Amino acid sequence: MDLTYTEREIQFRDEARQWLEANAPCLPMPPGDSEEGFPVHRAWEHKLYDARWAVVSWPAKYGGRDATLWEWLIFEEEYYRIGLPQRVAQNGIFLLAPTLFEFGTQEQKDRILPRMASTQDMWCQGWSEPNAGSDLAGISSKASRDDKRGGWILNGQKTWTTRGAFCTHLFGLFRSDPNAERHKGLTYFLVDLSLPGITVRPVNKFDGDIGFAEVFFDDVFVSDSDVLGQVNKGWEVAMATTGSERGLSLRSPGRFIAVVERLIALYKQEASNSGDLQNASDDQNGAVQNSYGQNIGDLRRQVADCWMKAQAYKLSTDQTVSLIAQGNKPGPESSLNKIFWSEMDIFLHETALRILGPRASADSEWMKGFEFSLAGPIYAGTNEIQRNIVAERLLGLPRK
Amino acid sequence: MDLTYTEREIQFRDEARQWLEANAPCLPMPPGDSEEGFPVHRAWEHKLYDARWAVVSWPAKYGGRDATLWEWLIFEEEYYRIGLPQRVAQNGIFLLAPTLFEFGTQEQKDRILPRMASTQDMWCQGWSEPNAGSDLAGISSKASRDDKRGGWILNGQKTWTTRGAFCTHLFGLFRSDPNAERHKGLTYFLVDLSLPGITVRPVNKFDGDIGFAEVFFDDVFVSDSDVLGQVNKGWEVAMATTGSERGLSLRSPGRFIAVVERLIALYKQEASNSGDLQNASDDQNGAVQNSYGQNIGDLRRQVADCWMKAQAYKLSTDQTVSLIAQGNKPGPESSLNKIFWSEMDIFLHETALRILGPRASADSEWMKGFEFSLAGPIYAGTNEIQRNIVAERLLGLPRK
Amino acid sequence: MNFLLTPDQEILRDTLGEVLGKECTPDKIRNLYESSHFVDLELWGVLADMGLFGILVPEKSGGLGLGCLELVLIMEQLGKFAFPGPIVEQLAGCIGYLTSMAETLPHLFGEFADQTLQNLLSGKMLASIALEGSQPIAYGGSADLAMLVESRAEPFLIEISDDLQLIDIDLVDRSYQLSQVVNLSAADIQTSTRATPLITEPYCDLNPLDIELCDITRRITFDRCSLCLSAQLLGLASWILTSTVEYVKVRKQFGSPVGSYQAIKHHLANARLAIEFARPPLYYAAYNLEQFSSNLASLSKAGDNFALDYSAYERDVSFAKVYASRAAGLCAKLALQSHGAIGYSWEHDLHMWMKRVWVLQNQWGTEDFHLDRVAQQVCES
Amino acid sequence: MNFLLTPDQEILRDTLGEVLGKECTPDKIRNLYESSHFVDLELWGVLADMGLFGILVPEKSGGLGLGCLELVLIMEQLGKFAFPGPIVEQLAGCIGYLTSMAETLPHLFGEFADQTLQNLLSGKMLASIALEGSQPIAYGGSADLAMLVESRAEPFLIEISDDLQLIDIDLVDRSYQLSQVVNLSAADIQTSTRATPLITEPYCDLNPLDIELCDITRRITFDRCSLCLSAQLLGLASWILTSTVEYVKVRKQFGSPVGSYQAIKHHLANARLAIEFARPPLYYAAYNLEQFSSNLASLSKAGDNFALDYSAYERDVSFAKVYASRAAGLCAKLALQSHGAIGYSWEHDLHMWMKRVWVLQNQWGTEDFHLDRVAQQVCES
Repeated sequence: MDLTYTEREIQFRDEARQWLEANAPCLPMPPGDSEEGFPVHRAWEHKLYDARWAVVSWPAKYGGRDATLWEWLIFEEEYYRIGLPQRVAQNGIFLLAPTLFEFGTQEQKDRILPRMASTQDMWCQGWSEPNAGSDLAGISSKASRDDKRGGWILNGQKTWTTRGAFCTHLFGLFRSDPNAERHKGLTYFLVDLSLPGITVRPVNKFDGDIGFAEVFFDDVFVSDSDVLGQVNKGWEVAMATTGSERGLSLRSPGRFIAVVERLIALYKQEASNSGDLQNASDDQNGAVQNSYGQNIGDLRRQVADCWMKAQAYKLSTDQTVSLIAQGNKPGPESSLNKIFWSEMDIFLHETALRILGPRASADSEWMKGFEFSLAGPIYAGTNEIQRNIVAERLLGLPRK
Repeated sequence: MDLTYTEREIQFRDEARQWLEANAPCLPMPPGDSEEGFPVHRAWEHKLYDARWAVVSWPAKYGGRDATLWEWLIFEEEYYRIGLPQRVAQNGIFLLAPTLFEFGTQEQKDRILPRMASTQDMWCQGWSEPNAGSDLAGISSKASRDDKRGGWILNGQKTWTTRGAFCTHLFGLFRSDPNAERHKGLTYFLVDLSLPGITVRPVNKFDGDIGFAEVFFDDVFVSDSDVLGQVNKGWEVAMATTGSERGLSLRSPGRFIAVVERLIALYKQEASNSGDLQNASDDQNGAVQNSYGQNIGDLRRQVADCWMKAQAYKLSTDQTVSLIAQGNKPGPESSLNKIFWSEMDIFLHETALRILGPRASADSEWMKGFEFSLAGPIYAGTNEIQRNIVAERLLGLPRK
Repeated sequence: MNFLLTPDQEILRDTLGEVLGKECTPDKIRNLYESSHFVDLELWGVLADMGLFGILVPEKSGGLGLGCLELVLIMEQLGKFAFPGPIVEQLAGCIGYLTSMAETLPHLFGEFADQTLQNLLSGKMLASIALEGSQPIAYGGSADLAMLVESRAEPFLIEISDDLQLIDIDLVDRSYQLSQVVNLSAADIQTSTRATPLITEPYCDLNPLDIELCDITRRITFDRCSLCLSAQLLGLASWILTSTVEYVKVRKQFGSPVGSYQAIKHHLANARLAIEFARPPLYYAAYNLEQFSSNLASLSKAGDNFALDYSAYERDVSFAKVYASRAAGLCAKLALQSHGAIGYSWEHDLHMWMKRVWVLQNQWGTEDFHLDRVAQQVCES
Repeated sequence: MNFLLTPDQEILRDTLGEVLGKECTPDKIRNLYESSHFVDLELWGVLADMGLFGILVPEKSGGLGLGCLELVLIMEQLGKFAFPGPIVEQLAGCIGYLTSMAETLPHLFGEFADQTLQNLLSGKMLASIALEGSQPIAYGGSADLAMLVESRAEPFLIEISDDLQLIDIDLVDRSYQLSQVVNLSAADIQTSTRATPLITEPYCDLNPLDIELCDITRRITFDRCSLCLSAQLLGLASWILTSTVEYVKVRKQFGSPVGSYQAIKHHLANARLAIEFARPPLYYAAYNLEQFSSNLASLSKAGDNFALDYSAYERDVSFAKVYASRAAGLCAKLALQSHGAIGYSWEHDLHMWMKRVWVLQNQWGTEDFHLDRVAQQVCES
């Protein structure tokens, strides 16, 4: 065990911090899931690319810096520390890219990765279908072989495609062997959304922003060069991707540490306001009330809990990264991670709303964050499914 | 709605309170689940009987006062208010008796009830078996017909029989039709534990007291007059009993209200001790610490939660009793009750232990209460089963 | 003792439920979400036609002559259908306050107050109420009138007109309106020409008993409104649970209805548990508050220390709000989880009910405010 | 950065685990439950033979020369097997304190202290420690010696003999001993002939830096012991979870293993979650505490404000204790529920592990004490 950063890592952090502080856009940015916000985010992420901060862990030839996982974590910490939002390119750079690196042909990598890193192509994920949510193996969208043209004809419907209304490309699973069942006979396709036969219908999230799309495929032709991995082995390829989604890459600790820092600042501000304003109204137990008649001090332990959660998540991630750095692959342990961060995220925002008191009902950044957090236990495999995975694969309990 | 007590009820309360205060035994009594404690409790409950307080809601001819359900609740409130413990006769008077009143012959009632009320006979419950816990229909103890002698031969084993080591009689289910499955073909028997062929093995609870027994039946003859209800209809008869167990009778609100009163007193005492002793050590947030360095004031809201839980349980019971008084029968709603009181009981004791700080580890009354409370979500149908019942029978969700 | 509703109370509740089931459809709420309005005047008229605005008003004054328990019953129904507009503020707030004043302090209740009461009863005027001038007013921007009933001060009626600058706070629930008065201080309001006192004598001239009674009438008004919020929250919770149960019966994953999985079963069993144990405290508090407030005039004559007694009623009101607020919050969370992605979409109705919960949880006292009122009574008295 | 254990650390941990698996069987704990003893001297000897009492002691002084992280690793194993006796107090408390004093304040560390250290290292003497004279001493009634290290006072070594009246507190865990000194006040102890100072100069003659160093050495001792408790709690938790998993795989109800039902699966998944997220904070705090304490001598020379810096280490120790305590408490509760009635019986081993959890949760600072230390750092600094 060695919990110190190297000189190189410290330098990397300094460089990242300086660049980000000098170049960050006006904050808060408009929501990345909205028609007016998406291009703003895309432009900002393009700026990141220009300075080689977009995909630090990628090889230099694709626009990265060959950064280690530790450096990536450091970058994420610095990125979120100054209040920057989640990346609109994340489904491409964090979900598709690792899969491409593992399963893609050289031609695919060369063609796709640089355009992805530079935000020229924006990728969305085509997993869910109306009857395949947590039960991903229930996919019924079809890919039929077209030998003449050397490719496949896609038909069917994808849904809950995050930012699908604004993206240019989609990666997803289609049933290529109609006789195979469940996990078998699926193929992983890379699809340009401007192809003939594709209809994208924007779907609003409950906060009103166009967060999703339904994507309809009506005899869409894709060539063999857009198959990722082997035909009929899409499940295995996809699992590598959902592994990264559930594990490390979507939710670096830096994001939650930044939320907790803001939360602590909010608490301190409220507590000191109460102290200033209401010295006279201290009740007999010495409790300090804020101007809404709540004993703000009673939230002290809950704020400490928030700090501990974020810290525990960071330390657990450090442990995981150490294992990966040694060559281990993330396994079903990533389900523990998914449960932890998603429930922590809700807890952090609930705590903030409690501190805000009656102002919590406003459509504030904290409320938006709370609404967003509620999706955490649902997407990328519901937490009910994740707990099944923990019980069955980590603890060895019998399947029903 | 009318939330006032009648003159008669107020008088009844006064009378009960005066008698109890004048006649209560030394408190705390030794545990009723121990060899030395059981006779002490039995003697006390006999004294209750002599003054006609043992079974207030029964008809006068069996030793009761024909009290209404409201009066019974009032009696329970007064009983627990002064710190008296749960009744060692409870499985007889609260579980078997209601079933006898509903299904027993006149001869059975006349023979059994007065001796039960007077503690001459002490009844225990023979439901569980080694392979039939929450799955009560898995019972395999057998009853074989003996036409010659006009009765049945019992064989098998019962387990987790509360206070079985000290009781004189057992009521329980045996499989009388070997070809019937699950809920069918069971018969409800009333068994004198001194009959030849019965072996009672005491089983210690984890607190060291002999709380349970295993009861072995080896060709035990019982006569037809000891069958309660119809042959092969034992399940229906038993369900009436477990209905009362889960519902109202075992857990009157008075018991929890008394616990909360003691809890609030404990909190106030600790808070005022801290205030007296440690005025100087108040930290900058105005928090009051007790002598163990804990901010005792931070438990204020939790104590309020305890009070609310007990109060909610009381009010919910009042609602249920009103329905019963109108002629309704308790239904699957009693599962809600079971979940609520059992989880409340744990919460109350956990709160007390938190207030006690390091002293919580002592084998105190609060710790004993905590240990006892942990059994609540297990017995009389685990809370997992109860939640299934709520989901399936109250909400109408599909069985798997 | 009898904790059951009377047949009349059940009929009142069920009749309203039937009317709302037909009239107050989710589309009506969705319309408000997608427009700049916050009040649906047709729906408002439906309630007025049923005479429900007069629920607390004696029959002799043109009302239904019912009490706080009936009020709570109808609020539960209104909550269930996410009924929009300042119904709590108009019925329990303004009309409730004026009715209490008329009963408790008839000698201070003059013609102007009576005229105001009549205007509000008809439902033709929309009114809101604030107990602190510095706080935002529910539906202030949609109301014609607002009452300002501050502690230890004259109660005022304020006409809301264009030159009174009200700014709406952007809320997560777009069918609910909270308006902040920006161009006037509380003191200004009281000296404004738009503001008329609701009592016939200056506050500074009142005798100590009348001051006490004014104060307690104000506290009762707060608590009555809090109970209405609790009732609405329980109504919302029960709609949410019912519609979730329907969904999980139908939605299949892994070959079985989602609702056949034990995890979902237990989520929804917990939701039901929270609702069932929140309702008795609500009815209990409403029943007792009615007893207290209707006896207030005679109590005050008998010289009882009613202000001290009242803190136990406050505690019970707060208890009801805490439990209703928690039950509704829990139902919202578990319902969303049980719905999966569909509940997260704008097109599905669930979010409108959830957001109403998130707003009502913080109106008329947050959960923590009420929890602290309970804690103070339980731990310190 | 590397958060992984070294191969040596893993070997140390696993070797001890194998030994304990053979030697420290549940029957040994059950024997203590059913006797009037609290220490199994044979087991005690096993640890001594492995040289583990010297884990914190430099090799040149006859120890293993390891640090706090290794200490925590062996404590986790000892916890897993519910190892009885004052191991924390002897290893981390007395020996740890003396070793720190020898390193940090060598000029105050005389022959008597050194002799004491040697006696304790061999394991032939059983020792406990108290940081406040008024508090009960773990295993005081079974120990030969006790150290009293009060704040701003001389540290003492006390011989425990018959005329020192110690009364055992009845604990829920009958294999654990807490003894209260009843016939002497703290002041009496210090003037008693049985008590010998552990430093070579009177406390009142020390210079300010030495006083600071004495104080921080005491704080480090407290925190090292707290970490040992956290480690034991995690060890207990993992034994409890493992044995529960084995049980629910086998036990059938309604025709299927209990462990195949989703409710039980989710209970045990939650238990695993709590354990997994409690372990990194423990190792992190132990690693950092070792860094701090081993640098203390040089820090103090450099004139750093080490006492101020130290509060962040305290916070991390408390964080580890809160998480370990919660994880163990949760595992105990869910394990009992998953076992059903069998777990509630004396004959089954589970209760001994549960009760050890309930005692250790409150030793070396309750959960609330530690939570407040975190809160103070997080919310007030």
